[in-house]
Amino acid sequence: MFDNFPLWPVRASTTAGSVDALYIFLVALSLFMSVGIFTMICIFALRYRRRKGLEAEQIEGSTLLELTWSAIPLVIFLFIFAWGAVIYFKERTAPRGATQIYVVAKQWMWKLQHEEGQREINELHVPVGRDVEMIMTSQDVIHSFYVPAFRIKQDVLPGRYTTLWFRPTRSGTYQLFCAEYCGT
Amino acid sequence: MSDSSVAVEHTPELRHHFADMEQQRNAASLGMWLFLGTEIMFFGGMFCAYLIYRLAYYNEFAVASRTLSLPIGTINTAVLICSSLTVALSVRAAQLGKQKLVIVLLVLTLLFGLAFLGIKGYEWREKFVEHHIPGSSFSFDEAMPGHPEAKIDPRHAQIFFSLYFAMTGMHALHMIIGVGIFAVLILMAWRGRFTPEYHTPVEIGGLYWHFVDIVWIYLFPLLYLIDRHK
Amino acid sequence: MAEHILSSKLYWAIWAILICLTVVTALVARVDLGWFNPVAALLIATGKATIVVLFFMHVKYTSEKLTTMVIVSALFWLLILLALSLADYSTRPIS
Amino acid sequence: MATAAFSHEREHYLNKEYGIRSWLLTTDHKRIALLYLVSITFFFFIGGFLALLIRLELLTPAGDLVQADTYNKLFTMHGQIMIFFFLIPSIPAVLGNFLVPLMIGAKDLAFPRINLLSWYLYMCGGILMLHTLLTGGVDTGWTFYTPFSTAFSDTKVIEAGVAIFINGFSSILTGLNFVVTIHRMRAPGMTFSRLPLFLWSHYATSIIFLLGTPVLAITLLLVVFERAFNLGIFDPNRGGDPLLFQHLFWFYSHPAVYIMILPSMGVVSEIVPCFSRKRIFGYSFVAMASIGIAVIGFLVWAHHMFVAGMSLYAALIFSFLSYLVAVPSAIKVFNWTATMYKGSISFSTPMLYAFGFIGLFTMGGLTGLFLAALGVDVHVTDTYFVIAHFHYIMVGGAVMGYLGGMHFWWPKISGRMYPEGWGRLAALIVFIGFNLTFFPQFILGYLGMPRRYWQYPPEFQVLNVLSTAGSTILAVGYLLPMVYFLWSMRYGKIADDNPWNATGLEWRTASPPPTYNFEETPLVTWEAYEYDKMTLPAEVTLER
Repeated sequence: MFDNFPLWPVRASTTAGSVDALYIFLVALSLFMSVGIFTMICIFALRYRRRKGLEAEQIEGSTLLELTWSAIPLVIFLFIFAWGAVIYFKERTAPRGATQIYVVAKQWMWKLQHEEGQREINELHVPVGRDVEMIMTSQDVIHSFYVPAFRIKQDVLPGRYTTLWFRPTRSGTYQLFCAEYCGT
Repeated sequence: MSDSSVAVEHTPELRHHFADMEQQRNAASLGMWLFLGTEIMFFGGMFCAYLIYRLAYYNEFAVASRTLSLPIGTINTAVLICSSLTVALSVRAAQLGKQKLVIVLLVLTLLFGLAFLGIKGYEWREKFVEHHIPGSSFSFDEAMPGHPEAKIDPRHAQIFFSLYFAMTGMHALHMIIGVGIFAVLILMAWRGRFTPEYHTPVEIGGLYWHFVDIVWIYLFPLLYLIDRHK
Repeated sequence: MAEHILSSKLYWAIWAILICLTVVTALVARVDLGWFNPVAALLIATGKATIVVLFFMHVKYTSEKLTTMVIVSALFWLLILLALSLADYSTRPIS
Repeated sequence: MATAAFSHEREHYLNKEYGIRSWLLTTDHKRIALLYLVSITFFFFIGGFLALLIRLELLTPAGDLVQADTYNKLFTMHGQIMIFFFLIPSIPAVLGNFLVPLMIGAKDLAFPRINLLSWYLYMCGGILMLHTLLTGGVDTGWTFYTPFSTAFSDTKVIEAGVAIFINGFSSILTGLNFVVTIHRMRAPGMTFSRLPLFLWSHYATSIIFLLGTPVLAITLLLVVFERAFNLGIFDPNRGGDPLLFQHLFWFYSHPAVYIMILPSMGVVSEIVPCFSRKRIFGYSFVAMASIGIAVIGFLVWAHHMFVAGMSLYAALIFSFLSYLVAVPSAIKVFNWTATMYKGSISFSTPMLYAFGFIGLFTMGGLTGLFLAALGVDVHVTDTYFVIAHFHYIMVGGAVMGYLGGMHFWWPKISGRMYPEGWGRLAALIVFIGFNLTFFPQFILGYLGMPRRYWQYPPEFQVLNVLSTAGSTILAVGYLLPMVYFLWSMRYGKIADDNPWNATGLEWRTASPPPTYNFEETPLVTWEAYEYDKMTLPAEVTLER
């Protein structure tokens, strides 16, 4: 059923799995929190709906409760922060010995050059199971190298180099997008 | 309510929505201070850019800075400080009700302000002559300090001059607005509008003027005094 | 009136200090003090600015905490802008 | 207090004077609020119309409705008009302007003429923006990213930049007026601890107006200078750093999100206690959460730049700080929910919008966690996930709050009641239309559809069709209130001074209020939201 209605793109790199894991955790957490809040609101709204003989009961607040519901989210948030940071750190540090590919972006073109010297335009062919590091720069405006199937993205800036790495795990043809707006 | 404020309530300067002069004065002064707070952030954006590029291109900034004239910069600082003095004294004169003195001091302030702008304009003209205005005609042919054979990157010096013009330009714009404000104040003083009870406009205008002075107090060392000893 | 009227002597004294500091900062810049040069320049500038705020702008004599709060928070926000921007630039690999 | 029977002849701010001059030269904060209401509504519908064109183009994968460059201008102008000319001024300039003096028992804002000036500045900026739109538009995206905006775009960047710059001063002056008014003009007895939460949130908003807007102003000015006078501050060809622009831009533009959402939170904090007949749960926590959001909101800006080429360590710092700002938002949601507990809840139109706000804001906030999580952000940033997220906050949150507030205070503003049945219907339509429009975009985003694309691979079409369908429903939902508000001005039931039996000071004067708001300066002797001391009239008690 989900073939025609996918919820996430193909997982085709080593990064993809770890990103999806955190994503699924976040979806579950969000579901839990929002369903919790929505249910509470619905229960209160129905249980205490305005009718004869039902007076509102005044409650000023509770410092203990406030502190609890500040502290628990904070702990959860810090956990998510740490998890996200670990993935990011791995995404941003290329492993040693990765094959290097030089990328020059310009308005509407990717020019890619392999270590061995072959050049490609707008298409990139890389072997499965090998670490690939992209060293990228732009000739004009800011571009962004984005392959959803690999769950990676990096802006490509004029005047300096940015890098990005990935390790494909599945053969196939995947979309490469420029995710930063670069004009018409 | 004290007796004095009952008397004050009849002054024509009290606007209808305030309870008394005290409230009106406090509102005006807080308003001006808040505005100066926003001005700090307005210049802050440029200070941030300055800080980043100065750290990145320190040598180029130093060489470019030395092409500015130190005597002119120092004199201009002194001119502004004098104008701040006359402003402070004019507020005092207004507090004491010395109406003529207020006018004299306000005019002096205005003249100091114009002198500052004149000197600034002379400096800008010099930059134009030396092709230190950013853009296609920009040229900057100086060597790295200590390495006569190595030229410094003119593009980075250009960033210094871009910031120089942006910062001094924005400051000059504030000076021009200040001159306008003081012209109005002189007119009001001429008509005898200020009394010991009501002189809020002089005070508020004065706060603005002092602030513009303070901005220059920072611009002077930041733009003129990089590595002057070499 | 709750206003505090300062003597004109005090204003002239402040003016003299400010002029002196201006000359001092220009002279100090001509002496090689290494990393201390920019620090000295900024310290003197801050000193001058503080004097202007306290005396010319009467902050020392207003009973209002609020004015001080406005100044402090504006400076604090400026610090946020500078510090967090630097957090990026000072840790970025040079390319 | 005047009774309803008298209110026909009674003089109030609307019938005191007639004629165009009495409006355009007014210094009455209530009239200026109405000037804003008219102009903001105008820009809202222009922005909305552009949004509908965008959605229509995205109905099919091919780029068939408009050209690529037209499409770029559409989303740019949609963003700029909606953000700078609708969302940012919406609640502060309309409801805030109207209510700040009323809620503290003042005759007017501290600087009435400056208040009028800020409306004129808004209009100058707005007309310039409109001129930009009609004579060719801008194609930089609302973010003006350099070097595209400074060196490559050949559209009217300078004009749009100047328009937003001028409009910025309007915001600054409004914020300044609010802070001074709240500090200096409170009626006797109205201490800070008795301030309605609407005012706390406007105080927090004003802090952002005052300390954030000038940074945007100077940044846009530098972009304008760079184009006009060849200054090279952001130009990578001269060693400038385009990321510096992004830092300065987001220093304002991230807190700007809180400019939009904080006033809405203030509105909800008024509505929920009133329609639950209860004191707000944890007054001081909700108040402090507003200030907390305003302050911490300034520490998180670079989470928009995780893939922009920023340093790894800075990314860690900003991600960490971003989670801190989520805590006060969570506190507020929990407190509103807790306020309903053991209340006496009515399902009037404003309350329906408040329900909608809490629900949509919760979802918007939770998806914010995804974007603050570094690893996930890399994948979803600059995709439709971000679009969906910020629309949940800015449209689901801010606009729901704005509409809720408009309904809540409409009796006070106009002296008439709106038709309750239509009100509830519109609230429902907006809620359904909104979710249908933007929920599919979360999925689209995770699937990898980048934002700002006018063509897209065919596998994304189903979700895009859903979204476009939703946007038409949403448009109906927004048109309805405008129609029945206008209708009610003539045919609506005459409103009581206090139709909801609410506790705020604004309800203790006539509807609509007289020009100087109160017959005599009120003396405040009660805390905010003392709903236990407020009895309900018989008709309200029997409702439902």
